[in-house]
Amino acid sequence: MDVILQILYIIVPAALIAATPLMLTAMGGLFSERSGVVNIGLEGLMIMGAFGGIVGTLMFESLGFGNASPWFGIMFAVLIGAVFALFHAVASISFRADQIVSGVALNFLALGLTVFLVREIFDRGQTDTISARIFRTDIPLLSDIPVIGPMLFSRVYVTTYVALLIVVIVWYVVFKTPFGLRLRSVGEHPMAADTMGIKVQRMRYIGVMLSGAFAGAGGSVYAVTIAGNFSAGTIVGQGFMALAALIFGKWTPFGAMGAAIFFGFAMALSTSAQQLPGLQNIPQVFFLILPYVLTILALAGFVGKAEPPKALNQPYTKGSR
Amino acid sequence: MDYVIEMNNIRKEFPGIVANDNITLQVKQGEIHALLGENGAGKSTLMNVLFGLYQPERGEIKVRGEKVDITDPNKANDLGIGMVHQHFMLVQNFSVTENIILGSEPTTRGRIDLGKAEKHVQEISDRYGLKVDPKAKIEDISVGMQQRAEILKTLYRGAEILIFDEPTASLTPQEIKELIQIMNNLIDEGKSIILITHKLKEIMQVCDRCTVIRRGVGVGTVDVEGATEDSLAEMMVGREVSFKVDKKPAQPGETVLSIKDLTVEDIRKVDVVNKLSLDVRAGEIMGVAGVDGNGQTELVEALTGLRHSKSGSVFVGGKDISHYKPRKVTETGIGHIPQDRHKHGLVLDFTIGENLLLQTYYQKPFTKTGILNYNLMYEKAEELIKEYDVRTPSSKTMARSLSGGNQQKAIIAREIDRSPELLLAAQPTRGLDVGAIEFIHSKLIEERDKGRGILLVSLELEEVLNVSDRIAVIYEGEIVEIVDADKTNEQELGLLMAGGKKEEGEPTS
Amino acid sequence: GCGGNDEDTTPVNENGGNEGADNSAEENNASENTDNAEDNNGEASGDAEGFSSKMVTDVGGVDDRSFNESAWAGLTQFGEDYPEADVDYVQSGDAADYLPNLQQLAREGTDITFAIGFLMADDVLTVAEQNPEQNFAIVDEVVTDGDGNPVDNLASITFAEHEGSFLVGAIAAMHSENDEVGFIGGVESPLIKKFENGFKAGVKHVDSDIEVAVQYAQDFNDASTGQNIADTMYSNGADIIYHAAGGTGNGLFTEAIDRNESGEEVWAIGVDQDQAVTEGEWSEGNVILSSMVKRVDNSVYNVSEETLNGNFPGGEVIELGLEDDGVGIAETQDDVSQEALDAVEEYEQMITDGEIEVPQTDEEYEEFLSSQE
Amino acid sequence: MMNALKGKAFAIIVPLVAILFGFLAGALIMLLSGTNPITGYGALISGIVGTPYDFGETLQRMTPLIFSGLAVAFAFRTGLLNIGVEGQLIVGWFTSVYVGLAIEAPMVIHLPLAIVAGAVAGALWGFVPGLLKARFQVHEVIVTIMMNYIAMHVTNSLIRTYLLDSGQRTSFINPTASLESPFLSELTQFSRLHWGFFVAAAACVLMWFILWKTRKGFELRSVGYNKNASLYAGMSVNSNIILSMSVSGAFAGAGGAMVGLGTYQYANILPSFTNIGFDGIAVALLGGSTSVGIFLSSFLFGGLQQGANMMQSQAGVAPELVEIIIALIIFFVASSYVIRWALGRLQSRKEEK
Ligand SMILES: Nc1ncnc2c1ncn2[C@@H]1O[C@H](COP(=O)(O)OP(=O)(O)OP(=O)(O)O)[C@@H](O)[C@H]1O
Ligand SMILES: Nc1ncnc2c1ncn2[C@@H]1O[C@H](COP(=O)(O)OP(=O)(O)OP(=O)(O)O)[C@@H](O)[C@H]1O
Ligand SMILES: [Mg+2]
Ligand SMILES: [Mg+2]
Repeated sequence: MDVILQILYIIVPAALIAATPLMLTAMGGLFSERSGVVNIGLEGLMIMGAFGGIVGTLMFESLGFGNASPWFGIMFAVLIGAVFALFHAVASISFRADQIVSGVALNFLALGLTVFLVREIFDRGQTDTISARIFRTDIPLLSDIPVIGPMLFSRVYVTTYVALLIVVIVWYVVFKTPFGLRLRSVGEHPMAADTMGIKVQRMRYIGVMLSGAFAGAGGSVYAVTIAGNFSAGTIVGQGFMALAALIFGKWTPFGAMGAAIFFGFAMALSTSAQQLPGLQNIPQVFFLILPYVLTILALAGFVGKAEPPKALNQPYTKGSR
Repeated sequence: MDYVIEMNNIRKEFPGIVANDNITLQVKQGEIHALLGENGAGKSTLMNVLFGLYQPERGEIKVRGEKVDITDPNKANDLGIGMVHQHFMLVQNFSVTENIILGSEPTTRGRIDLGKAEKHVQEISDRYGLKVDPKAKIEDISVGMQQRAEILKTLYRGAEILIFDEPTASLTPQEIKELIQIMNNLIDEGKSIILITHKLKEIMQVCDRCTVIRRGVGVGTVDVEGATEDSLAEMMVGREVSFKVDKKPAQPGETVLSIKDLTVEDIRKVDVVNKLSLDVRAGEIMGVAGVDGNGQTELVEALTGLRHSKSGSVFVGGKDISHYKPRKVTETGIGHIPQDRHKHGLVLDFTIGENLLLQTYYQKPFTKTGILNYNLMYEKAEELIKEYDVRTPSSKTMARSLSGGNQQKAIIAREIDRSPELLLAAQPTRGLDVGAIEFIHSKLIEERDKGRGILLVSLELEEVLNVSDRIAVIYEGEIVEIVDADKTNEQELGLLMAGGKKEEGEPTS
Repeated sequence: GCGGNDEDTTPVNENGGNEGADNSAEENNASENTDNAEDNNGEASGDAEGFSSKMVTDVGGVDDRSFNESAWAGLTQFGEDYPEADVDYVQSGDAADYLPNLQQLAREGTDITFAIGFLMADDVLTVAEQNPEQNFAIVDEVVTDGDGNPVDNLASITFAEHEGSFLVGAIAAMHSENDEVGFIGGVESPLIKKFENGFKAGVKHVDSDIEVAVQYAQDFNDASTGQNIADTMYSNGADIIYHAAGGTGNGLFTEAIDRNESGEEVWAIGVDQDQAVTEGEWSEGNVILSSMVKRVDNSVYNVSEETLNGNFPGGEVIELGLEDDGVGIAETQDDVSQEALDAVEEYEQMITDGEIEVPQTDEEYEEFLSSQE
Repeated sequence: MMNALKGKAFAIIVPLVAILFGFLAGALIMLLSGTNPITGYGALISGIVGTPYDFGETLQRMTPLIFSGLAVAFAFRTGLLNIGVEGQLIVGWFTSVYVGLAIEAPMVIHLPLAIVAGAVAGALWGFVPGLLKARFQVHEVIVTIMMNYIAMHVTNSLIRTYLLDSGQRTSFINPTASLESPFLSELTQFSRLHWGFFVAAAACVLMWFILWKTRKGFELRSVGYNKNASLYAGMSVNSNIILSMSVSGAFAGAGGAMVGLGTYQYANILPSFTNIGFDGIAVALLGGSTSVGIFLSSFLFGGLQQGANMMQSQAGVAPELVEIIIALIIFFVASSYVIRWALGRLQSRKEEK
């Protein structure tokens, strides 16, 4: 029993840590896809975010912001992400580009551009390491609760809780406010929205830019909490995992959150389990593929069909049917 | 006389086509003004201009005598113009209320106040007699209720001038009757209505004046009082149109389709076809009349293998086909004109040629050892195009770019040409203009006379009455009565369709 | 630092785009002649005029804070000491670039081309065989021709990473309070195995009761997994973790910093370079106890110089160990106890003298353990 | 018809204009970062076609890109987004090399067998997401992403445990399974150009043939456009989905075989993805999912990647710039609507005069 608890005390916080960037990014994907724009460019947006997060943090550090620097860095990344997402928005909304193509291009562009800029700024392939960081903390009072305290509230990053809070806010905004209703209507039936006086293109721009902002947050949180610096290898695949979480979660905030935590849990389990007595003789490859196999099994077993927004991947032209 | 709406010399072009050319439309306060024209004449376009969805290239619009520039639907809303579109503009997975309030949501502290909105919707709906369930999801309600939700959308925004673009095309007779009542209520409340419809009878019944357009050009405006259906039709088409379908009496032969105790579930696992039995004989047209939602769709889908039947049997040519897959069904000699031509009937991004062979491409001589001979395919397609008068630039034109009527003709060409013993026609003329309808009806009768059995499922009583030889009335998934077409009338059918009980507004859902 | 794209240190080929083509045409003629690599070696003889020494980097680039950077530092130094010599590098975008990049340098007529990283083993052999009149050297791998014979115009430079790792292992063992330490590897391979086995041997040599947790991330670029592994190891009681995992190691530092910030005392040990200079800083110090450095720079410098002087070690395998200062403990050792430093000195001597045979492979490690008892 | 003609001409002009814009944007970036674009592009071009060697390498790089592009396009035609080409390519690479190593046979048998083995392995890797999509409606995007990771870890582990020779790789395949061509190699000054290039060209023809000449191709395209109508027309939507993913995977797997049997002659432990599969998405979409388009766009991709090295060494342009240019070209091609519109405007203005 104790052993199991001990394991959970390691795995649960690790799962939450790994899930945080995915969760945030998936929220971004949600805004974009709910407005009817496929966003396979989440990976690129996360790359921009990670870049912005580190560069921003370094910049604020040098301006003397001290330990607040990473927070400003994240905000900087949010901005960068939103601005960068404009590429996707202009191409796929105004220029009616195929949204998948445009997203793929975004990924290429982000990687090329960030590394290019890093070279220009730092004269090398990676940035300096940030020294002001966001650290793990014990949440006062809550961490003293037996069993769940050590599991959920000790040695966690505040960013995780911010992210969880954001999920709730996103849910509220998307399902309870006029903005959310309009956003969803644009993703389901843009023509109907248009006849109701809703500016379809503008809503989609907002959706895509929000996706950039959130993916920027996701990437930067990863960078400032875990990686500590930025290079071409900082974000590899997390954006795709976030996209998977969004679909896995059936395009709902809590669903995506659950899926992200599920991924995080599976990954934490796969790395931690190898340190457990009795499991050391199992070939490592089984642990390495565990998260991915679990996901597939979960999808095939009990999640099944996911209904995307109806107008997803369809450029809107006034008057077309 | 002051007009609420004046559209003067409107011109609207689309790439390669002039949809509206110098059209003038003047609507008086408090009237129901009909807008009439063939498919593609430019009616919807003109109304979309009025509603701010399109910007005209030329011409001016006056609302209540004042020149206005309607740049977007919001502007139209502000001017009190509301539009019920030809294709419903409803978000399927939103509730009725959510659809209605979209764009002008009542809020309390930033949050949508759904409770308040629902109450408001209920109020308006009570006031005009538009029965809806404000909490229901659009995807769960009948077409009639969707229509009413559409109207509520405009009223919620305080529209004074309402545009109805073919509102009756997919309504049942009962629903149409209700809609007409609603329109009269609206007029009594001092509103003005522009009504687009292909059904001349409706125009005669409710409209005050009628403006006719032909191929984008205004033909003129007449008072309905002095006009007849024939005169309107002639004005619209430019030639005389016959409405009465010419047909000799049927000479029925052997039974080609025999349905026995068929039970079918819908997606919600409710039995919507209930131990239904029906025979169709060669050389007759069996009409199926019924209010939408009484199992017609599921019946046809079960017959064609698109849906599993739960129990019972379907015999065609002595074989029980109730568990056949679609391919096997068609090979048994069944043609199927599907109800939804865009969903089932056509691959819109295929050429018209490819679509014309969608059921036979795999057979010889088109396919030999897995290789498909496209040349042969297009040769065959050209033949069909000629024979069935499908108006298309070429057989390699995308199906998407054809007009609805021509798309439908292509489907009919394909299905009839396979020479099936049995033809299942589900609402074959929905939304088509009189010319196209005339053509399709005559084709169906021609096939009957060649000795084929035809099952015609339609929501339009007039069609069922005119084309069928016998009529089976379906109610709650059962055939409640089979009557001879020439021995019945709309009143009797209407009663039967309501289950023999007194008429009710809403079919139970 | 040693800025990669710095204009001064990166002489751009001034003759423009055609040079490559001209050269290769000449070379093709030349290659019809018999093998004259030996003559070529003699030719430079001290005068650096016209001498060129260049390298092809791995995907990390010349600023990877690891062996590529180190190699480039050596080459830059060489360029400074012999200003007439032409030094340059080409960076590989991915594994598919190795061969073309090596080819390109060869066709430019480079006197000695360094292939940095064992991943280029096959490609450098191919190019060396195609260009017998030029010299090549590969770092981190022993390359022989198909029959296992040495190639005359190809030198292999390897390092005794196991020896250096042994020393940091000993330090870790002496510093561990919990008698438990850890090792995080990148992608498992014979090379990284040398780090692991050397480290474990060092630990066990000091105290065979100390546990060593070992885990490979199977990724050189996954800081998240690195952090997770470190987290688990520290939580399970390890208090010092050594890594040979590239970017994945960043996660180790993150975790170590974090734990120190929250009052726990844990340590990390860096690799390849003196990582404490760039990483590991926290509010009250640095979590990096020390690092196991690999002097790729020295080796590149030396081989360049030897080639310049006509002594290219063609066909030789140069294994740089403790004794050649090829590997060792980083300068940053402020937090290492004097006792441990003394012991390290002693072990260094014993290894140099052959008294301790540091294991490289798993089998050797097993043997080593049994011989300890 | 006038419009049809215009359509054909536009189909060629539009991508060209897009590419031009991409390069112009690249030139701008070079200027901003202080490099002469003419020098930069001069180096790029000489890096692609400057010498037979460069040209050979460009074609060599094209080879697997063609396959991954075909793989993406094939699935795309059936309405599926196969992000798993990367994984399918990896298993194809591994399997073909395994067959190349483990079997002794004359070349006429061995080489085709090894290629087919790679294709089959890729097909299997595509079959799984296809099956899950058809059977459980699981979104193929997620499954293929997951399958990529599984492919990499499993093949790495298999190599590490059973096939490791030196360093990170298996031993070299038997010459009877090799696509290596001393002839082509010598022709191009020892580039790694191998017979696989012609296999790739043949694969382009094969895809075209399947899609546009066979019954199955008709069905696959039909399912891609409209599942309901295909069902109505008696096609089996599910089996077509599975088939499409499998064929797509087979193309990818064969691409892996080209890498394993042609370029490297071995398989190695991959420290990260090869990116050939992901590039395939761009290649396919840039090529409009047509065979000819894919062939041309993979030349562009392969060329840019090859030329990037020369740009770096001769003009001092960071290799990342090439990535940026590629991205911009994709953007412009994707946004061809605007280009089309602008060209249309230009043309009609001319006609008015
Ligand atoms: N979005 C569009 N783009 C291009 N052309 C269009 C568009 N919408 C309509 N058209 C053209 O305008 C003409 C008029 O179309 P419209 O929809 O107004 O016809 P309609 O009179 O409403 O027909 P129906 O009776 O079938 O509703 C069509 O023939 C078509 O050629
Ligand atoms: N978005 C569009 N883009 C281009 N052409 C269009 C568009 N929409 C309609 N058309 C054109 O409109 C013409 C008629 O279309 P329309 O849909 O009005 O026909 P219809 O008979 O009214 O069909 P339906 O019954 O479905 O309304 C066709 O020739 C078609 O080319
Ligand atoms: Mg119409
Ligand atoms: Mg219309």
